[in-house]
Amino acid sequence: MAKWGMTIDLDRCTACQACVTACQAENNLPPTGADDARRGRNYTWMEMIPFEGEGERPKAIERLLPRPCLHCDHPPCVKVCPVGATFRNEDGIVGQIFSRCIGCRYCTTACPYTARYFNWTTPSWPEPMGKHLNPDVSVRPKGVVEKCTLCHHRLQNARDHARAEERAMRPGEYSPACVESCPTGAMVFGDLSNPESEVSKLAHSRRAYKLLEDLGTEPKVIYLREGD
Amino acid sequence: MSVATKKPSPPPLTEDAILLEPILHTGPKFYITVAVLLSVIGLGVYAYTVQYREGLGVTGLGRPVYWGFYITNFVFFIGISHAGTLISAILRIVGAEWRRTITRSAEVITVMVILFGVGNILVDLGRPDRMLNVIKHAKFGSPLLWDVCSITVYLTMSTTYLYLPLIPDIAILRDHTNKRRWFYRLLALGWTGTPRQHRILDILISVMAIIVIPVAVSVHTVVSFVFAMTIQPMWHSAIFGPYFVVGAIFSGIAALICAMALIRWVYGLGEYLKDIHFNNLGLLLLVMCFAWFYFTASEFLTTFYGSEPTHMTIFWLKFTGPFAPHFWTMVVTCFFIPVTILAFKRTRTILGTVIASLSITVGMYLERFIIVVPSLSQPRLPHAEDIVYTPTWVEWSILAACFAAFTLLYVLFTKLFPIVSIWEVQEGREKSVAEVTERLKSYLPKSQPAPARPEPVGASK
Amino acid sequence: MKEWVNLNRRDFLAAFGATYGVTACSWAAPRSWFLEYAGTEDGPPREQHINTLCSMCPGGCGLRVRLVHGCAVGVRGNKDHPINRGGLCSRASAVLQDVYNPDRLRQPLRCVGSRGSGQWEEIEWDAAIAMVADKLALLRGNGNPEGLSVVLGRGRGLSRTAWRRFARAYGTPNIIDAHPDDNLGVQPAVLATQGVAQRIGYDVAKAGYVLSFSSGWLDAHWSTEQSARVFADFRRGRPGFRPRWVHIEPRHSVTATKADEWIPIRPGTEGTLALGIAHVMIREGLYDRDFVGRHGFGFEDWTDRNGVSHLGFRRMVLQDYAPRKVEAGTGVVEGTIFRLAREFSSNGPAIAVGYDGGGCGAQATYHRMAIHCLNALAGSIDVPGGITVFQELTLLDGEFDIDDVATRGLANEPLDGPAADRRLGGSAIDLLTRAIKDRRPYSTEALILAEADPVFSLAEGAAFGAALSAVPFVAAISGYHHDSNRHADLILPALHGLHRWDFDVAHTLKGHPVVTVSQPVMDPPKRGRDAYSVVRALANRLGGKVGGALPWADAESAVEAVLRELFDRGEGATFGPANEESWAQLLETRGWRAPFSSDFAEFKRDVIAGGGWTDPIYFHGKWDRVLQRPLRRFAFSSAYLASSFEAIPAAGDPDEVSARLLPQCRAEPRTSDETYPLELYVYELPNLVGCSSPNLPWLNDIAGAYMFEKWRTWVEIHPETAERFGVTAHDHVEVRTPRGRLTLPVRLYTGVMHDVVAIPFGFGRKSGGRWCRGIGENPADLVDARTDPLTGTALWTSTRATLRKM
Amino acid sequence: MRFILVFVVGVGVVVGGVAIVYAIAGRGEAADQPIAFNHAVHLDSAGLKCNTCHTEAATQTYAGIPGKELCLDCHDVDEESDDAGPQKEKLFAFVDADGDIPWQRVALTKPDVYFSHRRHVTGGNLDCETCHPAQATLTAPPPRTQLVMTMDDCIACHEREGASVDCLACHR
Repeated sequence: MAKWGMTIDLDRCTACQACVTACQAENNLPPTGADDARRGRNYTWMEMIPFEGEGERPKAIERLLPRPCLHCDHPPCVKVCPVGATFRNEDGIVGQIFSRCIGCRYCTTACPYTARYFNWTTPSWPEPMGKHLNPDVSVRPKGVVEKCTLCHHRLQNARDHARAEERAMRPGEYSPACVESCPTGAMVFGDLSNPESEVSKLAHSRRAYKLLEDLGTEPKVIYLREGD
Repeated sequence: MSVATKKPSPPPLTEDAILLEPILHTGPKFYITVAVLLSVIGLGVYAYTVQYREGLGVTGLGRPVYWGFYITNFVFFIGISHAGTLISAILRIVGAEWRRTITRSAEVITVMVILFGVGNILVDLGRPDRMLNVIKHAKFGSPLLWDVCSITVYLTMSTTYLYLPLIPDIAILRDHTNKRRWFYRLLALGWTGTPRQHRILDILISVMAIIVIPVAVSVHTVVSFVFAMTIQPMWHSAIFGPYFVVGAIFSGIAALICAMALIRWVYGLGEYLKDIHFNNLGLLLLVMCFAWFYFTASEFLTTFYGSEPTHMTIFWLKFTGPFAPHFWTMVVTCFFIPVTILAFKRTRTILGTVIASLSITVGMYLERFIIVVPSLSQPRLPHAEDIVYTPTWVEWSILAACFAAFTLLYVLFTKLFPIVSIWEVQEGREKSVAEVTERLKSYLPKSQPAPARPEPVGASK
Repeated sequence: MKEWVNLNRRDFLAAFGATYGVTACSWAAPRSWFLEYAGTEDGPPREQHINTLCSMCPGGCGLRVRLVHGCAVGVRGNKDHPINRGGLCSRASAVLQDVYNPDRLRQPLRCVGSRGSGQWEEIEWDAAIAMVADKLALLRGNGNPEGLSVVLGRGRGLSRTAWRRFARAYGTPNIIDAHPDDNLGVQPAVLATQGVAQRIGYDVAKAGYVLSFSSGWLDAHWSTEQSARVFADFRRGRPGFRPRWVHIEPRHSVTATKADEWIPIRPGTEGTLALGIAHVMIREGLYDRDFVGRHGFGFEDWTDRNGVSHLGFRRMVLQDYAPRKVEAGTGVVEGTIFRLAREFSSNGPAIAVGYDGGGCGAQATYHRMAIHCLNALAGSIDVPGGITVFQELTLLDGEFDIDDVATRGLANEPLDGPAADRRLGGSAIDLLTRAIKDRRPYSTEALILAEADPVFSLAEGAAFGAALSAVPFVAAISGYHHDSNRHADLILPALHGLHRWDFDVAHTLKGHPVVTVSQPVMDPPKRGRDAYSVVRALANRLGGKVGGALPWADAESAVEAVLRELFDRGEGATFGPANEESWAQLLETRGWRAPFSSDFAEFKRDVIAGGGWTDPIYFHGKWDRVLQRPLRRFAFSSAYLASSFEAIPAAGDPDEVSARLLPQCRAEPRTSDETYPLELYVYELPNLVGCSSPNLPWLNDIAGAYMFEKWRTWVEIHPETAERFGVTAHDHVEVRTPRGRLTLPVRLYTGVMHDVVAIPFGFGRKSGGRWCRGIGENPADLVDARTDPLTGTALWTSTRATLRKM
Repeated sequence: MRFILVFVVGVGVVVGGVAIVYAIAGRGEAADQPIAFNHAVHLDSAGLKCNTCHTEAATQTYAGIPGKELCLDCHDVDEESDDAGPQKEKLFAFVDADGDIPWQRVALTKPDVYFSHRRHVTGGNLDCETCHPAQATLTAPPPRTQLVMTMDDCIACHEREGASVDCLACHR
């Protein structure tokens, strides 16, 4: 089975946040306003996180880090779900079944990356904004936890195409919206289990590091630090 | 009720009649109390309907503070619930005779308060309509499911444990009062007080008392696991289990003292709930006070000494940051105030213990709060600082309603059943004095006539 | 169960063409819970992908819109588009929020009650156009066509062309750009030095060293998408080689974060530093003698036709810009200046990027010239990895007859200043304010705001608003309510880019022209009209020769005319995959042309289907094109300015006179001003820069993410400066300048210079849609703008300020 | 004894109540079809195939509900109007009227399930009967909407056929 993952090259990334809105558009994330944002109720499955560097500026190294769900191989969120609404599937994608979730928010508190989101209210799109909703992706009802699915629907579409043409899936045929929109090519997506793939070469390069690696969550989103 | 009047009037209870007073007579004060409590509950119910309709957006929760008042309530109430069963079981097992008048009021707290503990979890769910998924799709790897199991067992056991010693008293009610006879007859299970029945009851109570202790300990341990099993800073701690249990017993005793004082005052039971009870419980509280402080201190010292950055962030949030007021209030109300009061015999009066207990109740609520919220408010990845959790009116109303509903259920219980165990008091009077004398004697070296002094052998020589 | 049924949800689903019936469900759940899903009756139906133009900013990217059931439900980048190569920026993804925005205007609105009251009444299009046309006909009838001013805003391609042609036929010289800096950037400096009216590009991807002077390369570039992509190529495009980027700005911006080094500098003194660097380069002989010798002018002292000797660049720089002096003015230490100069000259190709960002970086043209001179000193003009000059491409620019009224009208000098004098091209909307207010040289009787919101975006927006209220008739074309059209008599709703035919000319940073075709991917709203049809309807109503200005029946035919012009050029190609670099070079040397369609129908079909047309060849070393009038040399001492100042006065100190032709960037040492001890630095928020719509929740939500800020305007203060004022985190302060005061929340930020307060520009609209009205404050209210003498535009970076804790 | 009796009755009432609620909630919505279409007649007597009318099953996520033009491919208004039964009359009425026949969808999946006909028909090579076993024998439309399959049915088949049982395959 493929093990989908991505690398994010911080040397290429310019923190333009294109991935953030691309994700929002692809995955039907509802618009939020000033009040929602101040209460921590905006939805950004892909989020740009500024890390303040150590030491004094101008010497301090600062990082602007795009953070999707990291799809850990040992996901702390999956362990704690009491109903199995979140799970790690055979492709290594950490999925969320919105129709089973009871909204206890245990996974949200267990995730060390704060990469999970809760629908505090019924998401709404003032008329006619709802027209842009992507029919491949459900709109999550209120009261459930939602998260990045690595655009799993795109994986399925790619598989369908491959099957229809009776061939194997080609590299690059499936990539999430964030990766596809990235202007700089900072994000490389692919099969980490295939040593020949670009992503797995990058993931094993000298610059590769994992976010909060010491927690042992084994994320499949791997960052490449700046510099040589 | 007209049917009941035709029946021959039962013989009034001569001794301990005051214990049946609340059941037999209801004054306007009762109705006023109930009305007040009901209106508070009504507010809470309304708040919940709003939340149910609109979603949890009506609370002050947000990302990253996903848990707030409701989870705090849950931990707090489950903690309080240790008042009853655990204390009463321990006292029973060690045969503390002074327990006889207080066990009932303690056990009632347990049963009533667990309901609110569980209830708060349900209130906290985003999708209460799917709560049965916990059974349908149970994943036993989740500490929350451990909670579900242990709390269910605990609730069942404590209810049984409350009910068993209640049976003889129900029989007394059935025999000596006119009210709701069908009800008491049903619940008395044909108790007539034969020696065989007494023997069976004694065995059952003893067995339950023994079983309920590990269950109670497990419950709060498991509650702590909900936090400790995650890798979040200042949650992921091995002493959380015992720490929570100690805190639970601590707050439980405090709640018990408050309840007892209230009953004593409202129903004039000064003869039954005496200074000595408060004094003894006060001492127990004092011990728990130190135990709690010990755990708190070791928890924070370990964190501080290890000074892992992520943990220290939370540490400073509590010590000097936005949660400092909560933290220091907690330290004062949970330790300094009660110790000052309870350490001295002169202040360990009824009033003194009640003040100490109220202070502890507040302090322990804060303790639960600063366990739950600060760890969430500064997650490992940097986060906007200005997202502060402030509970909304919905959460406050539901909290108030929980307290009100608890009080109401407690009051209603006292209106249906004697809050002081009549038969145990009677039994104490009839048998225990002799028994205790006997038992006491068994502890002590036998008083024998002084052996004849041996002749100083050498003297003759 | 009625109360469980969420009516809004139902409406939404109906709009989506969906009703999932209630299903037999294992849980006894109310059906509305299931209706919350965005399922459709038929499941995901047939889909199409259509290439078109992104209208969200002036970048000119190609979109590939995904349509399902005729509704745009997703956008991707056009992979073959030379500008974005499949990438998208945050604004492009938010285009769906723009096209389906609930606050979009859909019907012409007439102001009822007094102007500015904000009370509107819907009217029909014909009535609305008649209203404007009658007003304009009257004006023209009186022989005062110059009484009309048209302010152009975010509209691109066709609407811009239409207005220009209309204005010419109507007879007004007053067609004024509301965002000159969006589109000019560094251009006035290029005009002054290279004599080129085209914009320039920076071939950053191949550069070895970049010095960016408050340029906002990654914060506020005119094409976020391209600037990001070439930055990534610059960084990692050449394995084994790590180039260096040094960013100089008063504030630690995103560009600073991504740069190798950040050097804080006093606001408004960047040119001084550039000349300091030039000083070291010249003194140490580190400059490109070959380029300067062969193509430079005015480097050494020179003698004019009259035999008067003039001050040269070299002497001026050596005299006045010793690093020690520069340190006093800029706050950049002497040693750093030496180091920068040596690094810059020894790591070629090196580029000095100045002011190609957004409006708030707008700087005195002399400073821009100073920075651009560094490029000449490094010999980076028109070399790979250096400066490119965009290849000119004018479309729909054909001549047409105008009548006498128009000829007379056009003879008037424009309200934003005489065209020949003191301006280095473009328009200067800041000067329009005073002209309207003073009614000098003539009064403005009617004004049209074509998708422009100067009241919000100008440094002196409030004054412009006041001037607007003095104009007897104001009409606005606008997608939303905004601060400027509050002063209008009439608002005509603008049609969204995804609903209309349009085209756009943009350039890659390597200088290739790119024409992107915009086509209606969806049926336009019932009552929607595109800008071209509106202008044409106006022209036709006015009749006569004005009606002939726009000969194409509708926008589609106008686009066809564009394609015809492109076809007739016989050059370039439709979009295709990116060429291999070496292949492209081969094409350039051999002069080979990309495959070209044989007949127009095929060409048209290919261009529309593929998204557009481009000419992928750029020839370096065509000095005729790169260095133009009047000397065909790189003018360190601007001969262009000399001709523009008409004649250099013979009298006076010749050095002082000729110094006006040289970049003068003398920065006064920081003075201690008791009343206003601080300097104000206004910067643009990435993601909001140049965006055609302010009412997009996704963008407003992420605009402040770099500072963990949300939906408000804040003020950044260095912690030590804050301490002096007794200000701590989470306080609110009143920022006061000679122009105004604002109360703002404080962000302590070590990434801003001492004694500088930085305020982001982007929020603070007083009217508009639900996601922008009343959000934050507009720092323009604080700006005490000076005017750049060479361009007439307002300078944002000259304001002194003070703080008071609230 | 009485206690037990009361207990049993109480439990009975609760269980019964829940069962009734479930039954009501789970029975589907009334589906009043505009024409009482007879599947059996069309398939058996007329010899049509499912995909004669449900044309999109092989290529789209949905099977497609036929419009009136498709009916008119076989039915001739002029020829048949003399001996038209009540259902045919309804059809002809629709033919004359504006708009299409407002067929109601009766075979449903749960709305949180993403089901693709193409994926099953083309990709999985399944016959229509696999999931709609009784459809061909229906002489009148079902009066209520039906849940065609439960998750257990789907999973059973997926396991049997070696298809993905990843939750994300159907739920999203």
